[in-house]
Amino acid sequence: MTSTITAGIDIGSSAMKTVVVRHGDGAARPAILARQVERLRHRDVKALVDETYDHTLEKAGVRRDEVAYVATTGEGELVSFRTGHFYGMTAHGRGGGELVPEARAVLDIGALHARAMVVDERGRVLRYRMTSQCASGSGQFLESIGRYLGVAAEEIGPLSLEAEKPEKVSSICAVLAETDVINMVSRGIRVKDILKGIHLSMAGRFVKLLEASGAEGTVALTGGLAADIGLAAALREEAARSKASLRFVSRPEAIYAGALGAAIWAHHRLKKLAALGSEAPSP
Amino acid sequence: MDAPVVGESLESIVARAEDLTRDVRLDAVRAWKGEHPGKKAIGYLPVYVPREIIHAAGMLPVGIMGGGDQVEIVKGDAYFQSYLCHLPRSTIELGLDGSLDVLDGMIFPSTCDVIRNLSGMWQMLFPEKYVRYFDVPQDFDDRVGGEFYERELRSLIDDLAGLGGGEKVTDEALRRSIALFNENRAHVRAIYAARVKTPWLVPTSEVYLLLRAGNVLPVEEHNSLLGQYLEAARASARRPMDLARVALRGTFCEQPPIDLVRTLERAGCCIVDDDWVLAARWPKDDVAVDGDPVKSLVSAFLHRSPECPSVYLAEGKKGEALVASVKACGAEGVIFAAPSFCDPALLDQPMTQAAAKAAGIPTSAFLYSENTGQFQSIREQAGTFADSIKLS
Amino acid sequence: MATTTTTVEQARKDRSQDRQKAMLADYFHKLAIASETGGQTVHTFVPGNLTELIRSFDLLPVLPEINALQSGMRQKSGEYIQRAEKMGHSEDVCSYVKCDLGMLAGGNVGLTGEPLPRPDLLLLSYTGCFTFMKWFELLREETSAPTVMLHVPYQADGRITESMREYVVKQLREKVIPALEKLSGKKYDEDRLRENLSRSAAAEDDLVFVLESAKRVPSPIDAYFAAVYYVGPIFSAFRGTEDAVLYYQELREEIEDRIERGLGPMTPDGLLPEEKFRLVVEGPPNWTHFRDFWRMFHSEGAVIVASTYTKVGGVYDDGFRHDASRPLESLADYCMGCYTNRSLPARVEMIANYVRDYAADGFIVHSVKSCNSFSAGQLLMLREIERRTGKPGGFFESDLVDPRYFSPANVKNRIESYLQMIDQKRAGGTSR
Amino acid sequence: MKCFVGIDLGSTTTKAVVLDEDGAVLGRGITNSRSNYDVACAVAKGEAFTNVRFSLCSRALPATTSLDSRKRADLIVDLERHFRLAQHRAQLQALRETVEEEIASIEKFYPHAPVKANVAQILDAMEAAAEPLFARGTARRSDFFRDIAASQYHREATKRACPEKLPFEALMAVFDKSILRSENRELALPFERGAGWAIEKSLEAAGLAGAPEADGLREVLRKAFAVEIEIAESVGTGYGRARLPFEKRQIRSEILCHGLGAHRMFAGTRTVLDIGGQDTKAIQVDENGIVTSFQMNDRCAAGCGRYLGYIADEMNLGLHELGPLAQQASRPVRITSTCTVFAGAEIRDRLTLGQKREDILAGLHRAVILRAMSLLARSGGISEEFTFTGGVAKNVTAVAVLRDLVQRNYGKRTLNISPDSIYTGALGAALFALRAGVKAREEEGAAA
Repeated sequence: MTSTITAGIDIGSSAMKTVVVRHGDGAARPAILARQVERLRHRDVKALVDETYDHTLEKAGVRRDEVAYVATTGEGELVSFRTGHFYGMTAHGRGGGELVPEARAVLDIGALHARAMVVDERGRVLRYRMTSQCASGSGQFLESIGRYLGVAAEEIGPLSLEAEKPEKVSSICAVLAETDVINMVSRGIRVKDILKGIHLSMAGRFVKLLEASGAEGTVALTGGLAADIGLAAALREEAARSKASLRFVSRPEAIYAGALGAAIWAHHRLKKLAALGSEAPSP
Repeated sequence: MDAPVVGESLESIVARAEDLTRDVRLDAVRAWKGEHPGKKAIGYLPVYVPREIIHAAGMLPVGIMGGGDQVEIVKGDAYFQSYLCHLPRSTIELGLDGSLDVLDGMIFPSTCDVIRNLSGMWQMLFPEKYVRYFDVPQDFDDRVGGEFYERELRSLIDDLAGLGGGEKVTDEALRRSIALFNENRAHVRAIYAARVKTPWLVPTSEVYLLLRAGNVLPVEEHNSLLGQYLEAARASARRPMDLARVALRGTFCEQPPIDLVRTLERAGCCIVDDDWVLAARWPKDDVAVDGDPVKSLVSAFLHRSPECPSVYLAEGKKGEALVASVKACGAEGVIFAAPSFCDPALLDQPMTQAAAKAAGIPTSAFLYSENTGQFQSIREQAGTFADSIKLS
Repeated sequence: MATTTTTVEQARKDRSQDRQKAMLADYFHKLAIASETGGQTVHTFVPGNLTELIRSFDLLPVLPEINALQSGMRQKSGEYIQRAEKMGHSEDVCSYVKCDLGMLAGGNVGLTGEPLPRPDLLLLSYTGCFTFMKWFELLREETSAPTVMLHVPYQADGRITESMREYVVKQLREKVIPALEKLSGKKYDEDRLRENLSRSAAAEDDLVFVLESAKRVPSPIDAYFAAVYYVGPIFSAFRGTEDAVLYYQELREEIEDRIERGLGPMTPDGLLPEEKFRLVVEGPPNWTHFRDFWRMFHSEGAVIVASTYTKVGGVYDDGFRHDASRPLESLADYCMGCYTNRSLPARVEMIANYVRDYAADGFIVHSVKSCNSFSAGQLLMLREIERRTGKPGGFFESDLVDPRYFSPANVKNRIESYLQMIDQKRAGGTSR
Repeated sequence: MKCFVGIDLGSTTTKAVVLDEDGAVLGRGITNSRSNYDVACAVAKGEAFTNVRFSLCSRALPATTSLDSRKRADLIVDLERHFRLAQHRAQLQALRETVEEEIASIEKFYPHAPVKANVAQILDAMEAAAEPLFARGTARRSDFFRDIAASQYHREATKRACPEKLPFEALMAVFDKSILRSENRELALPFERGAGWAIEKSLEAAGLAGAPEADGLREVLRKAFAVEIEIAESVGTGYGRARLPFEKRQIRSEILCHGLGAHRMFAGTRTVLDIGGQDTKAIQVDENGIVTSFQMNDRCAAGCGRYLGYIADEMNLGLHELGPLAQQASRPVRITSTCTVFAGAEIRDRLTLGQKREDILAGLHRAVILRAMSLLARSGGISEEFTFTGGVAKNVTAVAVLRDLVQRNYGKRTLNISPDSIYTGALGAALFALRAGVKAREEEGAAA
């Protein structure tokens, strides 16, 4: 049986994710052969892209020339060898739908933006809402606060779960919010309560986004913060508080959703192009 | 049949339109005054301004729509808090740096609280200039709002005559002017019709520039520019493209930067209907040239103005007009692009959006300001919107 | 000693306050049971409200602005606004509107805990603020209540022209009155209107006395924070009623008594011991942190001696009174005379005069994000007034009822700096 | 000796200035702010007193005739850099100890990665890099241990990291977790390992170790370090002033302090611009340094000093390096958004559009100054003379843009910038402290 291999590369503002996918023909679900995430944090992205791509192919046991289509999303321009590009929400909607088939809504929580999408059964975006231009309550904000509090990214979730009296951050501007947090510490508020407070105010915004976009039922979490169990808990609390019928599901692959979605749309495009009699420009 | 003889090349026409759009320092107006010694030029802000009357007074009506993305705000921000829209700060900037000195007066129509207050600021900052806050009625009854509006128009006529360099507007002169602006609106309607039928021949970004050019051009010249453009565009060899057809709303006052319009096109959206440069596009059809011309203008305003967030909707539901025009132009979706902090546009949005939703029309929304320089997230949103329409 | 005066003071003060409380409680109850008692309500706005006319048809005025600000004081607005934003409203727009719509969506429960009635008529008296128009368009979509527009022209050149007056009166005659007749099933009775108007004038006289008492040094009242309560009845549903007349008589007596005993203003923390600063304030207060905001001033001994916010529901200290002899004309003039319907030069003039007439040490512009009608141009006003009066102006930003836009630390920092500046200026010499 | 202390607790740095009884500046100290305000306060004060010691040293030296002025200056420079080196090593040691306590909590997330071994090597590398860092005439990227350590560590971590086997974020997590705690530790730097050691080293460096006058010098220097310093009065200001361990009467608004401080530095000052970490202030003062009007940025901190901090961080540059780099711009880009948190995204966005780093930087600097210009206009414009204070006043590009815009909008103006401009607020506070002290003494006098 013939199969097609595509790659998806999602370059966000704080990390790049790469997946290599095999698509069987017919109904068979696409299979992830290998995946890799790398934090950018001041590293030379262009170099990192090549290094990581090759490393991922190696893990997948695939040669560059076996990949039929390299699809990018996010800052795709940084990938010199890309075949085509898909817009962020198009990719995340598809990826989220793939990871959580019963989901009709996707919440992508990236470093700078959160996007709430309502998708159809094919993971096509029907409606969406994006956070506004001020970045407080963004993943970036949480990351730098974590750094400020001397808490490693991995610890944020577990710590937040232990909170007893969460302290909410009122400030709208992320910079001032940071100062609020510093003040809290100096007032002796415990780190876990601060983190939970930030999680809650973020979750509040996100639930608002989801409701505004008309999302209902199962919501697939995607993006870098999907794995943050503290945020997930806060989302459930906030959803309950505003009586929203939302169920949040986060898969371990959630952070790859954008890359995965791109890789899957890539397969879709390949079939289209084949039908048109033309073929994809070889990567 | 033979291709029509094209006067100027499409490129040069569009290039000229872009220059005129970017002419925020009003060089074109200075040139016009040079050629017409002693004549006066009157600036006006969006939306409902009777350009016919200014023209009939022998003056040049000049559309002032802020400084776009070209004016660096140094003093303007000193007059406006960060939570106010951008158009007034760039307008003040241009006023303070002398760019608007060429204007002999400014008309501030009652579009919103910000433009209303701007008229008072202008009175304080430029005491030597003619400043007119032009109240338009929110009562659309000929005997009530109509009579008030007629008195407003006639007092404007007197003001202009009093300015010197202007002539007391005669009915004859006003009829001539009305005819010229009827022609202008006819050209615009023709271009929009062509856009609906063959969008690829008349790209959104070009039409936008052509309309903006009218802000600083005498109507006679603008008419011929529009005529030439449509002819040249029709004759062009542009090939059809697979784009999502969308209608754009929210741009009735603070205008989007041209790069934003191009971003939307690049992201796969073809804008077949919009509400920008509205001052040049109301009333929706010809103003009667027979009878009392002032009364004709009155009834045209009362009954034939396009719906826009700054006029009260006397009856019917908000958004019906939107749905109707979406159907008329065959748009597949609506993008609500409101200027940040624009109360009228943003407060209208939930109503019009609901109407669209009820009619099964997909919608998308984002904020911009006239000097937006970062299009990344707008591109993402517009692109996703286009994708979702095309993949359906 | 001080404590006893304070308690005595409390006792005296409470009379007018209790009356106002009772008036409100009674009225909101009336509204709550309106549907059963067959009472009909007319929703309208504070600036340019036509209470005398509405009441002459035995209809009940409802003022969404008042509900919004009370939601703010009751710490409910945050939740309401969030709800409205979920319904698709932008973070950028007026928080009064969002607060009201959010409240409506959440069962429309008013300050007494009883539900407010849905509107039988939306009287869109559109004075000094375009957002009012949007507000009722939105309410109309929500409630599909009949709507009547009263377009009030703007005093762009600082005066009311005959054309403007004619336009408003004509709308009253041909649009508003017929709508009220239709709703109430009663004929328009001009004599009843005249009676209401003369009661208004009486109350207005006493209100002006109270506000102008702040010209005394030290001032017996706070003409902003406390005066917000003083103007309550006359700004809301009570203008032209007997209750209002009595309330203002009583209030006037209390103030006269304070003057006699040389007492300063009352604050939530008791009698103000010493008047250190006299200030004029432009702009509405913040409602979500109203008391903290007040405390930031009175804890430093700062007294507000005049304010423009207490003129949004009508300017009376320039001599205007509702006039029974020309009922509709004086209603028209009232509508067009409200503070936010005046041009910026006129507003500058007014504040500069306050600074002079009330012997103020300076003035403060409290600029709220929500209200463009107030805020657009305030920075130019600030400079113009500084230039004219030579007194320092302070500029603080927050919002009406959106708690997210009031950062106490921030505002306190500015107020402190501002007062320390005035203080240092007065102490001038001490620095070398 | 009696002295008067002013402390300016800002959102990014904390500054201290020490005055003697005649109001002469004895010493200045600065440190990066941290969540523990008392520590920040103590460190800044400590730095200032160290600085006092060095000035006492140089005052004391002339007593020994054998050294000419240049030699004396060199000796003080050597003394100071050796002392800094000793300090730096102590801080590295503190970091090492903290890492040992924290590393387990990170390692457990990366069971198969040799985190501990590599972190140890990284720290060794940093240790090795310490001496050259403080060699004569080397320019340091920052004066703060946190910044120096962060960039060294990041460089080493990037070298060592490789996908799967040794995740980059694992190494960084260890640093993030340890640096702040180590900063807040009491530094164990006894005289013998600190000042004492520095004195010996500087004598060696000056080739005087064995010389006959060595003992005399030792004596003088050790005495200077031993002088008893008594704080007669202190005043606090700055963002965190409310949290300073002071009573209300000892606290002044930063507006007043910057006004007075600027007046002290340049008596002709009438307009002051201060660009601080999270707020920008435009202040008008009279001939006595009394504030007559002021404006501060609204509740959004866009375009404040912190903005440049984020940008430096984003581009992995030192704050000091931004200005010079931007100076090389050929065609500055126009930047409209000054939202700090989005700055990073905007930079990446523009870099991918192929715009040059220096051109973007120039645009960012211009955006910051433009916001300041509007505040200045709000506060009543720019009068003769004009003084620019705060950390950003050290940035050559910011200053150049400011000069240009001032010239074009207000005409010819004298622009004052003190090399110590960052201490303006603290200086103002110290002057208030001095006044309070004087007043107190007068009252005592009156009482007696």
